[in-house]
Amino acid sequence: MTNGIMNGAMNRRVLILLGPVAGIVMFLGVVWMASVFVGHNEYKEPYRAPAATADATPRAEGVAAEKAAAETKAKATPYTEAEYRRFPGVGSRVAIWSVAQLHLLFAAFVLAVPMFAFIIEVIGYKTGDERYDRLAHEFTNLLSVSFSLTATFGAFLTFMLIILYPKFTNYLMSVFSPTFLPYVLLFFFEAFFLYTYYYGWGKFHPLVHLGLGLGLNVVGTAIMMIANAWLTFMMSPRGISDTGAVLSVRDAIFNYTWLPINVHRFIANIAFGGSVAAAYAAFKFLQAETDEERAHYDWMGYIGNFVAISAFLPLPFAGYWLAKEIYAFSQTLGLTMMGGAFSWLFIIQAVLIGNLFLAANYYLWLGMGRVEGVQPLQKFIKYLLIGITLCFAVWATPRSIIATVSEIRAMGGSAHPILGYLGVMSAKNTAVNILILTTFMSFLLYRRTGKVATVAWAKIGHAAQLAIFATAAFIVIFLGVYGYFVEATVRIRLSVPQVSSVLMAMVSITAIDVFLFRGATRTGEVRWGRIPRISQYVLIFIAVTFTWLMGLMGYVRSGLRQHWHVYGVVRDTSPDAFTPTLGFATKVVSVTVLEFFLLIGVVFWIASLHDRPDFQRQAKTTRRTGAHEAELT
Amino acid sequence: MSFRLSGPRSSLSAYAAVLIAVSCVATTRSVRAAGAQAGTAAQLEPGRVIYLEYCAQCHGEKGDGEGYAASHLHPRPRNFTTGKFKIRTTPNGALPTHEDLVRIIRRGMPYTSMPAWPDLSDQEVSALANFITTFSPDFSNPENAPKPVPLPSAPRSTKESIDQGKKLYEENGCVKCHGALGRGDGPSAPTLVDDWGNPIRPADLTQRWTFRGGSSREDIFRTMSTGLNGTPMPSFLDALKDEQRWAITDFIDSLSEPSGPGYTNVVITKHVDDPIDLAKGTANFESARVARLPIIGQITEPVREFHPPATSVTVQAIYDAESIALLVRWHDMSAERTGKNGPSLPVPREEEEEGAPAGVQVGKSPFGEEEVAPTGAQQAGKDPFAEEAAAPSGPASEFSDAVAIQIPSQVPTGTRKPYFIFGDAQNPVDLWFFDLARPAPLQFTAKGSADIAPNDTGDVTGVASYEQGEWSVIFKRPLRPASGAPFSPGQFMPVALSVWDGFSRERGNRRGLTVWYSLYAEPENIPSAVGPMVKTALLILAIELAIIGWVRWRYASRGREELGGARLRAGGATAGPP
Amino acid sequence: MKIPIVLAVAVAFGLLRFLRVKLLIWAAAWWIGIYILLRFGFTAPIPSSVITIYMGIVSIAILAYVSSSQERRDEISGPLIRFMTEKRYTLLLAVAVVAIPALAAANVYVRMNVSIEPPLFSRTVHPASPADITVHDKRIDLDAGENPFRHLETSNPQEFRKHVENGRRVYYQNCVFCHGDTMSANGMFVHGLDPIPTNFHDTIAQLRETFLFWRISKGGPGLPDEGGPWDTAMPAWEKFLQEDEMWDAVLFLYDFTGQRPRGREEVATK
Amino acid sequence: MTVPLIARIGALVLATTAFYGYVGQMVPQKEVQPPAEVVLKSDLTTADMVKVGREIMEGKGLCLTCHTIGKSGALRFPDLAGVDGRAKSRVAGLSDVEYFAQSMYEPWAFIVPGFNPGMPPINKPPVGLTDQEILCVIAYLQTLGGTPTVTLQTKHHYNSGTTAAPPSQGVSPGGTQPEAPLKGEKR
Repeated sequence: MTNGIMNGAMNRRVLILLGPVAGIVMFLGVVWMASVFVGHNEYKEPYRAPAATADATPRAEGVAAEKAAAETKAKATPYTEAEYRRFPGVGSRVAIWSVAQLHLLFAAFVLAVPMFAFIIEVIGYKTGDERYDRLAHEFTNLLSVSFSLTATFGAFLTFMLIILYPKFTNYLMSVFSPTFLPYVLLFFFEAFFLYTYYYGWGKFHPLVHLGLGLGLNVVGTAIMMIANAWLTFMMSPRGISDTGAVLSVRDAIFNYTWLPINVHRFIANIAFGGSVAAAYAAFKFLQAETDEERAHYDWMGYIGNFVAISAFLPLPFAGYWLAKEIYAFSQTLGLTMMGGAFSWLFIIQAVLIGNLFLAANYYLWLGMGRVEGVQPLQKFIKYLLIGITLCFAVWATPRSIIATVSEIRAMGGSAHPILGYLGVMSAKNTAVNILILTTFMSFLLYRRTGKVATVAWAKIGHAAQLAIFATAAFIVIFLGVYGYFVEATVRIRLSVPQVSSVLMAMVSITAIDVFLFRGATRTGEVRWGRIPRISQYVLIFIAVTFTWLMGLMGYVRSGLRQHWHVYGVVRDTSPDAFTPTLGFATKVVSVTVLEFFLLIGVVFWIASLHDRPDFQRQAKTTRRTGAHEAELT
Repeated sequence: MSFRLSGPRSSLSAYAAVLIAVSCVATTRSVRAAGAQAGTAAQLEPGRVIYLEYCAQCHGEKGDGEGYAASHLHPRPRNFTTGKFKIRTTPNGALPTHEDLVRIIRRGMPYTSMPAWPDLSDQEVSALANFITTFSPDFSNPENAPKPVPLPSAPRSTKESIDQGKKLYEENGCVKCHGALGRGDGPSAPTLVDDWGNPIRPADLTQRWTFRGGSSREDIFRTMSTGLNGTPMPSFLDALKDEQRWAITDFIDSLSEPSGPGYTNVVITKHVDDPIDLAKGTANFESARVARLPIIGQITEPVREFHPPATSVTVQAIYDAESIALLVRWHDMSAERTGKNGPSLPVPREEEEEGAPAGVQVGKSPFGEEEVAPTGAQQAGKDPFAEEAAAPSGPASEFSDAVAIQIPSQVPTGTRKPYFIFGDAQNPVDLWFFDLARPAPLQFTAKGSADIAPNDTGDVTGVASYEQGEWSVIFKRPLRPASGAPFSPGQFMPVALSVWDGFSRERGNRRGLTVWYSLYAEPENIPSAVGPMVKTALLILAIELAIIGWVRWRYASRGREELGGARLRAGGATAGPP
Repeated sequence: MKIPIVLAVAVAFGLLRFLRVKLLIWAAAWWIGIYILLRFGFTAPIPSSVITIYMGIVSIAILAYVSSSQERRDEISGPLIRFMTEKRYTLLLAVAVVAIPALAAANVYVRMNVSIEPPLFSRTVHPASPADITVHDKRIDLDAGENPFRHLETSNPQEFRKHVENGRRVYYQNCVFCHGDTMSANGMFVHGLDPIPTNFHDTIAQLRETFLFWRISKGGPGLPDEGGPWDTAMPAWEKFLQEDEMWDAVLFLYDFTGQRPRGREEVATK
Repeated sequence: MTVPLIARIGALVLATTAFYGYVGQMVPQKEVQPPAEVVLKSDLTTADMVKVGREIMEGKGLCLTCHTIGKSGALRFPDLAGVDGRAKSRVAGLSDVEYFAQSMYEPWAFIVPGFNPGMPPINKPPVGLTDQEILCVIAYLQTLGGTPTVTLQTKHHYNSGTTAAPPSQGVSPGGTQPEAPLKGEKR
């Protein structure tokens, strides 16, 4: 019977029947999912919150009298300063958390974009290539709206702090009182530079304009460094007495983690800004209607992603430095981070970073499609992928494994004889170094698609490159294995030769490459825009992952303080003083990231209201490239 | 073994194969029997080396069963000089074949101190089997060359054969020793002694996994056919026909849980709506799951017990609004309801440490356990240890049976539990002790074996009954007593048990016990799986339909020829040069 | 590693390459192959939580590979689309549409009905020993100490054999019931012990004799706090044995298993 | 396009964040509460103090974050197993109680040879134990290798009100500045 229906001409009718059913079911499913999600997100009242006391209902005749009594009492009550106030619904912690995170994300974007806009403009000025100048201008296009959003969220955050944590905010302001006026002043300069830089595009002498860009960057970085002083002070206070009295504002600013946080944020901002700009380009690519547009935005996405990944590669090392300073400030804090409540957070981080590397490589592989004659290189993808997968797996191997009783019994103890070796620092350091090396190789492979080296020593050159790569990989792995046989103090130091061999390899291979492909014959042209559409979704994915990673790292940095406002000095006595579960934290981060992308969508939209980019008028001069739509995504 | 391989589906060819195999075994054996004894010292040397390395500590360097450990072992290690071997394929009283020896070395004897030796190579085991035969002069006599009895392959076990087996079991006197339900509690069971006068117990047929010769149907059939040399277990080779022996085998096979002992590590306590009523006895526990826990000997504190008669207990637990109740059951050859027992009573020290001298006189166990009660002819063994008042008159025992449940006095917070043998100084345990000669249980608090004090608040009540070789003891206590650890739903509480068998003169430290297991109070309401299942299925279905609908919507109308063809490649391929 | 399984999977992968199968089958086969390798290929099985992580990574990687070029994407999506749109597959499709949610529901059921397992406490296999212990009122330095009879091995082998033999007696009168005749934790009471006793073949070569002496004399009750679990049945033998007997037993353990104790100089000292 | 671009991108962003949120649910979930304020009764016996001291060391005192009890090999901080035996003779002129008190109130006053300074003063935040709590910790430390003798009434240099400097021997980097131990930890 079913056969009859299926095979008959009723197929269409069945489909029509199934459609509404599927629709209803899907709607119900979505409602259910949403309710589950919201239900799980319900803010958990911490146990120290005072239980509401339910008194007996006052008798009717007594109500008026009681009300009057309450009024007189209220009149007689002297004013006391509130220590904490509750934010309705989600509670103060989550409110502050998400507002601060949003402020931070926009600020990161606003700080990063001028940086590479400036650099790209410099390149454009030096090479005289118009394309770079236009690209820089388009990056800047995103700035003004983001800037005002950053300022709005900054004000929002300030008010929230004053409302919800009045006492603590007051304390922080008293400690840092000399820094606030310069901060506001710098904001003026920032606005000045930003608007002159943006609106003055093409209206000044290029060098003057570049000077404005430099000023914008310097002022922006200074703003960030001042704000960093406040928050690093909360984590690693200095320059105050045990009771919190200020001894030296200078020390309070130059505390243990201030400099590493500056550097870490500086690099991370570039990576983040690059990825968001790439996502913007991807969005425009997908919207594009002409080949010219596609070519342009493909190129823009590529540059943005290139900036992001290049900045991302040194980030782990900046992170090590920060962690080292945290340990130096307080062992307790360091151990809480790596061994205590937050140790599992780094497994989540491993998943994120593994995804980032994989996606970045994947984008490069897809990018080979831009060039004709790539088939010979396609076969390497498999091996690169295997390398990345293995490193990813090693990095995501938890140190303390979750297992059931029977599994542990089968394993013969809670430490697995093989996995136990993969969960420790030696293995993870090795994995991340190999990941970086592999990504670099992917990039190199991408670079040489469609090119054939013609220099006389081509063979030797290739062999040398391969040899350097193999040597670096060998050194990294050898030191990783060697780490198991030496004491911890020696082991920590091993990461330095590992990193330096990777860096050496990258530099020397690039150097060879430059000479190797000097005057190379091209077997296929690079056709910007001729890339599968799916690659643009990968760029968006990378941006989301970066954002989420920043959210997570923001959580660990501030969550580390646990029940302290200022670590070891000002104690958090609010009901929010507990450290929430990682599951709850990741939910908050997810929601914040969604909010950010909603808002950044608005930014993109506003940016698109602007006239069509200038290059439209000069399109005739550019080489016509492009691709038809790929239907499959 | 060839006959083990043939399954119930065996046909003529299998039969033939068995016959050939058996005859082969017989011929090779006879050849070897003649050859082995003539073997030179050099040929026997490898076996001797292995024997001294692995076997001599129990079986003795001279093969007389008097190694270092012998005094602690029960059943005693085989004395190879007598030429008596329990597990054979040869007639009762005859010597075993070489293969019999090899098999028993390889497989060991379950629930005794004879382990399996899976790691020795075939040559090593064979050499060992050859060497063992040098201890007894019987092997060198060619007339004794063993001739295996025919052991036909197994017919299919049916309900009829089991019923027939049950009848034969009752008719042929099995009941006398093994008991009506096969629990090893027959009327003559307490009087049994082996050929050396040591008391011996009939097998508990409901625990197939403890059979010394193996637990398969073929093993049972072989034991039925050839008997166990040196024990009261006779051979039924001549008395019963093959089919009849197979029928009894099927019956015995049906007595045990088919899946084996199924030891667990958690006792799940079910919530019951009706109040627990001790008068209802075991009927209270119908809904509760049965947890079987292995019993091991208390082999640490003096006086030690190396072979407790009970090999396992089963526990069921329930709780109602106010109380928790545990039902403990175990098999006991005979109920000792007179005399006295207690967790801290001094124990007669009648063995031990230095290893009993060889040639122990009949009537007194060299290692103290399995002492036959005064009903038998072994009065000699009784009095020297009785510092208590003499037992009541009649067929009374001096030591009563007893059982104890042990839980920590406080719910453990961290990972630290009290030491499993009656706790330790820092971490006391509560004992719910039931001397089965008394009507009700008592409570003790113990801080180690040497520090046990009565602490009876009257909280713990209980009833006990003995039926057909099985004790059923119920303990009941409030969930949240005035003193002692409370039970709460959803929590795990460590629990351990001890069982004393008065017949074996167990008391105080000499007992069988378990290590810590967990008692889990299952919450009253367990969420149903139906809701989540339906939700998941619907969600997946929705996603599926969405994908299929989308794919069809996109591709179905465009004609088949395009599918997977040019249309799909549209992406990059069509983007040619301008 | 379980060599046969690893080999079988490797052969299967080789076969895949040799047969030049379709990409869809190739991807599925690799996924399954890696799963089998992770799940069954190790002698000490990997916990399912870790397998989930690994398989997630493998899934992403395979997805990335099959979609990394237009040809591969077509090759993999073509059959799937045909399966979903062509009429001759409709019945199969209907079956799949019903079967997959049913499987998912069954999975939910199985997950909700996992057997209850008691909480597990992490176990330190060889907890660090204290610097010294007191046995029978005698202080024994575990860091610098040595087995008082070990030196006889070279100076007086006959006497040494006597001590080993005495250790053999001690072992078979006290330890064999749990640790077993072959010292591989196969004693007659092993089925009733949790955690199972130490297998002396495994790790004693990494340990010093004083460490074994500490474990024997102080047993489970003498474990340091991080050295759980506390269910261990190992008694503190100092209550029942003489010091010499314990040292002899240690000698015998090494002698029987053919291992050498770790020397003092090999232990990292601060 | 068949599905609006915005919807596609939205779905991608949603799916990605949901995936990471899901990963976050898969790891062990543990909520860390701030240490509860314990009110010590004034009539605690020494045995009770040992128990309390042990709890403090595991919990509020954060001692076991760095120190180990019964561990050898490469250590970051001194192991505490059998510490009482060493405490009695570690610094000449200090009893074990005084030595323990000094190492908690002024941890930089004496550094065990072979280790780096790194311990914060325990009577000050972030740990901030009270004098009574520190006595309990001392009681527990005494059980490691000795027998506890202190009571809540025990007086030592730091709670007796005397102001004379403790006999400080061995390494003393930083004198009395509170941030000295923090500095000293940098390596």
